[in-house]
Amino acid sequence: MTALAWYSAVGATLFALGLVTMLVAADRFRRVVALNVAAAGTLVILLAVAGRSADADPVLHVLALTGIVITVAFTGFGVVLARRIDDAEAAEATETAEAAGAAEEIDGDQP
Amino acid sequence: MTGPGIVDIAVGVAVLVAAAVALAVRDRLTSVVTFILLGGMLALLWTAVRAPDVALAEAAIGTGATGALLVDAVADRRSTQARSGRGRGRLVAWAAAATGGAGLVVALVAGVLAADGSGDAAPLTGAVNEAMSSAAVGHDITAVLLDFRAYDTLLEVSVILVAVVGAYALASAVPPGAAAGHAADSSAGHAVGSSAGSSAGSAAGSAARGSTPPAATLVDFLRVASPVLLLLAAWLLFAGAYQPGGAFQGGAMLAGAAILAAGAGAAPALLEGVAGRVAVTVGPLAFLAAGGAGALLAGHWLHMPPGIEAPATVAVETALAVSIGAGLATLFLTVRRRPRQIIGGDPA
Amino acid sequence: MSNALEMARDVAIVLSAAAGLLFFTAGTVGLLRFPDLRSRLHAVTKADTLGLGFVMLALSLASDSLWAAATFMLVWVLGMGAAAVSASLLGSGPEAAPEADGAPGSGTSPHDRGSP
Amino acid sequence: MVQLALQLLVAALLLNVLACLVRVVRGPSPRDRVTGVVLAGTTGAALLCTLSVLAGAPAVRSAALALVALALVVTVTVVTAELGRR
Repeated sequence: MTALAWYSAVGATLFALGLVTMLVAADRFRRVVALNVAAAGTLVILLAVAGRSADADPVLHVLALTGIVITVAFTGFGVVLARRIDDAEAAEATETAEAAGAAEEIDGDQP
Repeated sequence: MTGPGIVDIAVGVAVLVAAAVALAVRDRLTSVVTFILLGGMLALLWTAVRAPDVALAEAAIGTGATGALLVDAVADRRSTQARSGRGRGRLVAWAAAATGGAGLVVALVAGVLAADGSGDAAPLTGAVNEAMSSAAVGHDITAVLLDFRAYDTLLEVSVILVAVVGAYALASAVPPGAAAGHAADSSAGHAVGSSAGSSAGSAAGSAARGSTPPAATLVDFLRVASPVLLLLAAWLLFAGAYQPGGAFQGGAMLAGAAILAAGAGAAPALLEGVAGRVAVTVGPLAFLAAGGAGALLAGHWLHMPPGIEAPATVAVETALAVSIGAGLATLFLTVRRRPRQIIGGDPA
Repeated sequence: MSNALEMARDVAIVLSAAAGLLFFTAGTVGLLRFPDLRSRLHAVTKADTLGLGFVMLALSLASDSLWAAATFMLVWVLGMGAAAVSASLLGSGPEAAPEADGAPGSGTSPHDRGSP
Repeated sequence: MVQLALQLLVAALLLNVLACLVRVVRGPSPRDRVTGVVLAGTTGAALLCTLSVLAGAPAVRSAALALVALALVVTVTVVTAELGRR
């Protein structure tokens, strides 16, 4: 087993974990975190491929750098979007069920 | 290529465990904190695969901007429990997705190893080294970023710009019923700069409002540490010409310093009003200006103007760092729901 | 550098790294075993900062240039400052009061006197 | 000898960070969880510095500086977010 195979396996597992959770999870913040994990998985594969030769491939490093910055940009946007949707749902829930407490607020979209 | 060493195995296992924990726990804050720890481990992984530039960016962005964004979105909620679906259909979905994911892992690893074995995907190191003589900077990664693949970089800073504008537009229209008055800690501090006197003033302001003592320790620490942070940001920016570093890493350090200052009650005045708009857009604009000048003078679109390549590159990179720093900090402050205080607009 | 001197340097590096690892482990054990937030913060900040100092000492010995050693020392100084500020921020305020833990009888400060 | 010792140090410090995940998961209060970040900042800086010596990449020392300074950002964010909620 080479280092390339090991890191590809790590990266592919990260990517699959993140992708599966992002597609199946119900919670919006967890989906944002899962997308971040999947992005990290792609970067692991990319940089493992870049580091297989004696002197590492700078073009792939640049792609990884770009990927990191894009990831933080969509994380910020996704967090704002998730909060906005949660707030809208919470407002709807308090309208329909006045007595909803703080604990039930989260499941409030199915009264 | 030799087999994986102790460090490779340890880092890989740690990354996998942290990712599994971050995705498996129910509590949102736990998930986010574990993800921040995962970011630190990823920086180690990038070092282990000999990508110091990426490690630098991950350490600065992963713990600074991403961590602050995620933690802040979660921490001021009354309950941090994640919502969970129930029912048999969800179980079936999880099982199907897990099977698909396992297949994906096998296919990906097989694909990477097959591509490596076939020898078709030769590294581009040689091509870059050949072209380095025409570049204005001595570090290959900075040269690729600003010279050989300038389109990527231009579109990337544009993505940050779009994210900032989108987040601002989403956050500035407060939905009905939501708590509009986010009791921020810096109603006194936002209008002033980051000089020592104004920090003290804002600390006193938050002391008058809150029941707890102000973060006086934090203010004192920042008085000593912010010059160090800013110096480090400038060092990362300019050292990028000949060693790992550059606009992204420097910009991420700037964003971290700005977020810290905002936490201490003295959000940088640069991020407000017209100055904020200028700071967020100056990077793409400077890049476009230099690229346009290159098109006129050298005949190549996005080529640095001939004769003054080195100063133009430094200027563009400085502008990019300012833009990235301001963009990330503005994203964070938008998540805090104080758009009124950030870009100075008056969201109706 | 003579052979004996180099040997002595290697031994010093290994010893210092081992001491650093010991303190780091002590901090982690404290984080896991101590009963409330403030004792945990105490363990994390003090023991880990000392461990960081020892590791930085080992690395300064292992690296040849003076510039590298200066950077390691800067990391240590920044680490001390950041850990102290983090601990004082997290340890203050009503959220950090021992009663908030739900186990007021388990003791707060006397526990950490005899531990590393 | 030194190389092997430093490699073992990296593995052991990583184990430390993984162990602190136990506290992050068990909580109980939000601030207990954030204490894990404080530990990870210090330990992560030590790890990055060790790897920079092992891998011969001096630039990673700057990454350690960034990590140790910016670990404070998460703490500050959590504490001020709680202040805002009150």
